[in-house]
Amino acid sequence: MKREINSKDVRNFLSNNIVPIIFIVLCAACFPVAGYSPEYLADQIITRIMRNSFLVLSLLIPIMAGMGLNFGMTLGAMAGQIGIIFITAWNVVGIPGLLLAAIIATPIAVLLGWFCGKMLNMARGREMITSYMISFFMNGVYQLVVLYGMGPVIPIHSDQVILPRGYGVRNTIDLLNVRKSIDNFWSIKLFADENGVGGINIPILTIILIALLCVVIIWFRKTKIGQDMRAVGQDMEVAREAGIKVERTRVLAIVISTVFAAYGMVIYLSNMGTLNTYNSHSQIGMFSIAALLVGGASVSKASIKNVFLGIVLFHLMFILTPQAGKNLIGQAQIGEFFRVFVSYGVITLALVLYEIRTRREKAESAKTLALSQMQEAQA
Amino acid sequence: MSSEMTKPLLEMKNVSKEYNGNPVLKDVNFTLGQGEVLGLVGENGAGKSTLMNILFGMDVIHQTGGYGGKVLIDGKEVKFTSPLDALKSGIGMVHQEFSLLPGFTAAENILLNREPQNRSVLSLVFGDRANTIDRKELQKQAIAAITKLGVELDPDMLVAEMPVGHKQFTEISREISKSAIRLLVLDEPTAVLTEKEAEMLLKAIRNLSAQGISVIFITHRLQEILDVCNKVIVMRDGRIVNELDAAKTSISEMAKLMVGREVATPDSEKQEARPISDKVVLSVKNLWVDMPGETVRDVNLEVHDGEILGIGGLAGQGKLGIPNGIMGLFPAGGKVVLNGSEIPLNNPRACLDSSLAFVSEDRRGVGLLLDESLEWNIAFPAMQIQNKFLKPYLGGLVKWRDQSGIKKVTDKYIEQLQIKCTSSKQKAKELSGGNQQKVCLAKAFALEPKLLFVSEPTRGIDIGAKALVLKALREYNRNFGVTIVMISSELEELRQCCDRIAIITDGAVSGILPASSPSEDFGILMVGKTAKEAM
Amino acid sequence: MEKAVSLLKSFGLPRLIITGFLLALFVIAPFADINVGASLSDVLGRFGQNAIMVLAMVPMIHSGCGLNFGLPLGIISGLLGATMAIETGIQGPVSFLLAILYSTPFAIIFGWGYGKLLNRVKGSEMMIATYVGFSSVAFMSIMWLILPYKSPTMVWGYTGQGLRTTISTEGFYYHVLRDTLSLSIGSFSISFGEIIFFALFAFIIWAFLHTKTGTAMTAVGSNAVFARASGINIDKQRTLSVIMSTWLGALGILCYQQGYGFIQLYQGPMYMAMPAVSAILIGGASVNKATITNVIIGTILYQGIVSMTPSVMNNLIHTDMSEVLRIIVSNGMILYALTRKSGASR
Amino acid sequence: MIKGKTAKEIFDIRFFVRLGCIIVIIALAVFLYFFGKQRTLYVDNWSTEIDGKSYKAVDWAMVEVDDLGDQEYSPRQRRGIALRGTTHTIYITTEDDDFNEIVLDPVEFTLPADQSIISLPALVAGLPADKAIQEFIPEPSPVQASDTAAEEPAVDEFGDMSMDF
Repeated sequence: MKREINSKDVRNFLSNNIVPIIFIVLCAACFPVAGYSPEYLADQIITRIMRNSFLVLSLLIPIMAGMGLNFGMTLGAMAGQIGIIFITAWNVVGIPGLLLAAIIATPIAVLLGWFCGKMLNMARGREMITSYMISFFMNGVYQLVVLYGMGPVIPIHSDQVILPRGYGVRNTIDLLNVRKSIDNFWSIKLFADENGVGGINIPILTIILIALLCVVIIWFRKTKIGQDMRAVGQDMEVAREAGIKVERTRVLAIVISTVFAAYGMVIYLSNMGTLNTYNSHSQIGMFSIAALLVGGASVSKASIKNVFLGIVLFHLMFILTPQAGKNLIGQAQIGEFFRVFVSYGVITLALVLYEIRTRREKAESAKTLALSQMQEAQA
Repeated sequence: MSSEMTKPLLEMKNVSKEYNGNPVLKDVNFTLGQGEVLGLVGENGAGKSTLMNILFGMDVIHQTGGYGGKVLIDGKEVKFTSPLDALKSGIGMVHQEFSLLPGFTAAENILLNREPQNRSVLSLVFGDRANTIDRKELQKQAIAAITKLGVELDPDMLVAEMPVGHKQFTEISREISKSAIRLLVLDEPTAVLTEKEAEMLLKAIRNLSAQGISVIFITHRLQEILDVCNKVIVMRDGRIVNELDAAKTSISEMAKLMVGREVATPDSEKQEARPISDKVVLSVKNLWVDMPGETVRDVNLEVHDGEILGIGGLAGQGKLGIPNGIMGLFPAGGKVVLNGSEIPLNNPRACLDSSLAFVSEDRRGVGLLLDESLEWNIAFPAMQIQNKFLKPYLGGLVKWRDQSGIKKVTDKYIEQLQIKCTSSKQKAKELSGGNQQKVCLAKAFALEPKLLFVSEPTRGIDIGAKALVLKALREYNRNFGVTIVMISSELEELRQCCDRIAIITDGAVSGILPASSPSEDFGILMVGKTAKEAM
Repeated sequence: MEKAVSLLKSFGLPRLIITGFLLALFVIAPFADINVGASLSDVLGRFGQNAIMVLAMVPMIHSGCGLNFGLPLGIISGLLGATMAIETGIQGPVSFLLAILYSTPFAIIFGWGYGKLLNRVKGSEMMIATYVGFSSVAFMSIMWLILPYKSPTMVWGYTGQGLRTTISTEGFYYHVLRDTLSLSIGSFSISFGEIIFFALFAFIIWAFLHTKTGTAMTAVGSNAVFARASGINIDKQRTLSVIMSTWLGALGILCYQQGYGFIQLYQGPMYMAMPAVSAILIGGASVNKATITNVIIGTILYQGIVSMTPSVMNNLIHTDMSEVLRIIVSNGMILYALTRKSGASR
Repeated sequence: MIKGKTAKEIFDIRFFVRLGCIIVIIALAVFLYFFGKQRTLYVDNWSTEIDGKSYKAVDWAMVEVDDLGDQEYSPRQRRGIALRGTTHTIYITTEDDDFNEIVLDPVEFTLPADQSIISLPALVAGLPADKAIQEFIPEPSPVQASDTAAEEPAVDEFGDMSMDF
């Protein structure tokens, strides 16, 4: 009897954590093939945690409000990019530059998030596909603004930013002036040799920032609005009956997420050092969501733990697979395709598992009824 | 209890209400003193919920032209415009359906959207919702409410993990925790509870009453009324038929008052007792159905050839679950035998293949293709099940819909059932409720079934259409010898139409009587086992 | 008059705007030194190339599976058929038939699996379909690299392994349909081959929807509970519709390749569902209702805008904003359909 | 007025706090703009003519702007220095004809434009900073046609699959 329960527990644990488990196995298999040193990997992973965790954290709040994975975080990324474009054009550098970029991005992100939230309220029950389409639609608007509006309509005249033809932003912008300015502001090097080569860089300020956001999210869960969001996420009708303003709460969840995503994008870009004006944002949503899901989150439940576990696992895969592919088959491209496949596959798997699980829970009540009848028959 | 000379807490004077000219409440008068427990009994549609809607100032009432008469609280007339208004005067209600969040604890649910907050500086910028929730205070207030109710309830338990009874207690505690609650309306709070839980609840009601909180207790379990109430109001057809002292009445008296009406049915419509064949067409054994809100637990039933069998009972007791379960629309188990051969459950196709048909109570959800034409609606099942209305082309290689055949049959039923429509091409969603119901019937008739389930055929349609629908059913039964099982909440309707009537209580058959039996007998069956004991 | 108003209403404001815009483009075109005849033939050519992929939306919409964002799966079946046909080395129009033949079993198998999956996730088909499409494209990207193709027309020259990103259909089935029964008057030319090919399949779908099974499929999409209560096996109908959509997707891409002249592998099919989805929506379909007329009108309007705006804009203001406008219009259209209240809960 | 609200309800303490916050943030943004803005100062040691008076290039000079490190200048040398903020100090050490080192008084100056040029000879000659410093207008370099074509961004609807993250 006892063993039975145990095996059931194990099965439950496996089926609830199938995605992270697959990833751990995958990374463990790729690690020896890729042949990277643990030190190199650790350094890379830390860099990437610093780069991405803000973005991934921004996804938590809409999940809390029951709106699923916010594919519309791309909108926040766009806002962040616009902020970065401005400060590069004005040549405002370093941490003040990034701060200014964040300040510029905020109202844009609020506006975009508000639009997205309103739209999602009109498409209840299919928020995810709608937020996904919003990100495509807004991508068009973003390109219109950046490619044709910047220069003649929005006064930006920096040669560094604007194309030689006089309007439109360049394809890639070098962010030398703000590159790693947060990371390098205060960082510690571990395990480096005497010459300061190799080793692991620990950027203290970035860590503080990310820790701060985690604290904000934890605090947020404890506020009235956080409680309202959890309520709305569970049952909109009950929440409405209790007098919670459901629509407003949902819009707020998206706005907050979009604003955080904008800040996340500013941090991400400063870490990357280059801005791909027309590409950087478009895949950010997909990768962030994949990373979160890899960490064991689902459409309706996600925690800070999932974020960090997810980033670590996802990026291990990201770094390892091209090299493993190269060493194994002689083509790095296979590894690259593989990681694209895995990113998409993970989202598909997580979505399907979530749907099936919800369905199974619904079917449970019939089972209990049949059971009670059987017991009655026996009695 | 409240023999002081103070003004009664609640008084209703000549309250009346009409919906589109149909009176649903007539001249209702009663008073309720502080700390009194008032039992409110009556069949479905007797006007109980309308009365409560008026008390709470629900939107339905305002939107349909308000009400007549006066509602007085502490002797002063009030007109609430919303339940929030009522709440301010200390009146709260616990509804039959739980309004709880499964992922929250009891405490969180009790104080939902009224959580005590720690003021934070940030609220100056981000508004009040940036205040953090004071968990300790929340816990304290929740426990206070639970203690006031006098039940055992763990404030930290998640609602999802609670037994039903605790959910009910959580609901009630929520109402109590609202400040200055003086009158609590409980709508069938014990319907979903086990006996033990129900006892606890009754104890809690006495507790509240002792603390000076008045309670209006709506229930179908009459024994509970005797146990806990000071007085009882019996409603029927929108009137208070009698106000009884709970100490001096009995279950059978209440049951009689509830259903016993002198309806002057025209002779032509009256069902004369006719001989019914002994041949059993359909037998149902140990049927259970998982239909939310209409759970069937253990039904055993035999339907005789050529009869109209009525299935009645109060809402939520499971009568609707029976046809839905047999026809495979909800998960079901048990044994169903039609003409000697067993019908597999959970398989709508098999039922239809063996010449069963079903007119669902959920016209818009199950009964109709709202976006399609009447032709489609009427011909569709017959086409799919019996390959009717198909025309072979290319030497039988492909079979297309036979548009002219479909039109012919649709027109036939439009005429026969007097369906009001512009043409057979009109979309089903554009018809009125009564005509939609006729389309549903036509759909079933087109299948030419041997046995027809009709669920709530007259729900939500006007009187004229009602009579027509019932007449059509009766004629169908007489002229084609089709056995009909008719499920309805309206006992009178069943008595007009049926040969025998089965009453469902608590997911099981509590008795089957000939339609000519006096209505009190049905009333007693409806209120369940406790009634049987009382007899 | 009233009828006209209701007709206009049913046509819908966005469609009206798009039609008006397209008409305006054609009116302006002569003033911008654009040959209207050539533009028209361009639009018709694109119509012939793309219409079947738009048609592939119809069965799934009818059975209530929503918009087929998983079209890439069908396209992949088509690509497998195409590459296998070229691998045989048989040239000329026969290769087109071969490609159709080879892709059919793949389409049926993929469609069947895809349908089974969608049956388990009722209610969020569209999101999952999107990602099924993406994952399958990414998976096939790996496969294109390692599948043992040999034909020198397709394999990378220098490594001798892995398929090229684009493969020319020249010599195989390039313009097999385009050049049959084509008619040209001055600068205007029209290919009846493509149009007849599309008409054939449109007719088959139309005819299918008139059969018993087709009727059942429509009923499933219109009200699944009703269909179930009428004894229809919903899952079976849905799976069938998904297989049909997938197969039409395969046909659609083959038809596209014969006109376009290239087979695009790897990430090529990734986003091919979007234009098809927005085309049928522009044509007046909703998330759960679509007709052949929607397909025809939608494809003409969508392709008209795609081909006309760049030339007109370039000639008029010397700025090519057309691609950006296309993105906004086509995705905006999908967004509009998703946020409409009437569009059921799928 | 917003309906149902009196002026008192609208202009409560929260309103002012919010207004204050917005003002502070805008002020911060403005401050950051000026504080963080990077401008280029070209320190120029060419012979030049200012206000009709000509100055000859200095033979040797050691120049430090703020605390960015010493730089040595020979005649006809020009170096760009990236500076943050607007007010800066320049320290110049030079030598006279007899190779005696002369340490000039630190000169404080404000940058007039994003790109400015300061003339070393003029400063050494004692001209006040605001005269010695001018906006720098670079000669427009001809745009190469091939360059433009390469820079033309291709609109990509969905982004690059294989980008890093």
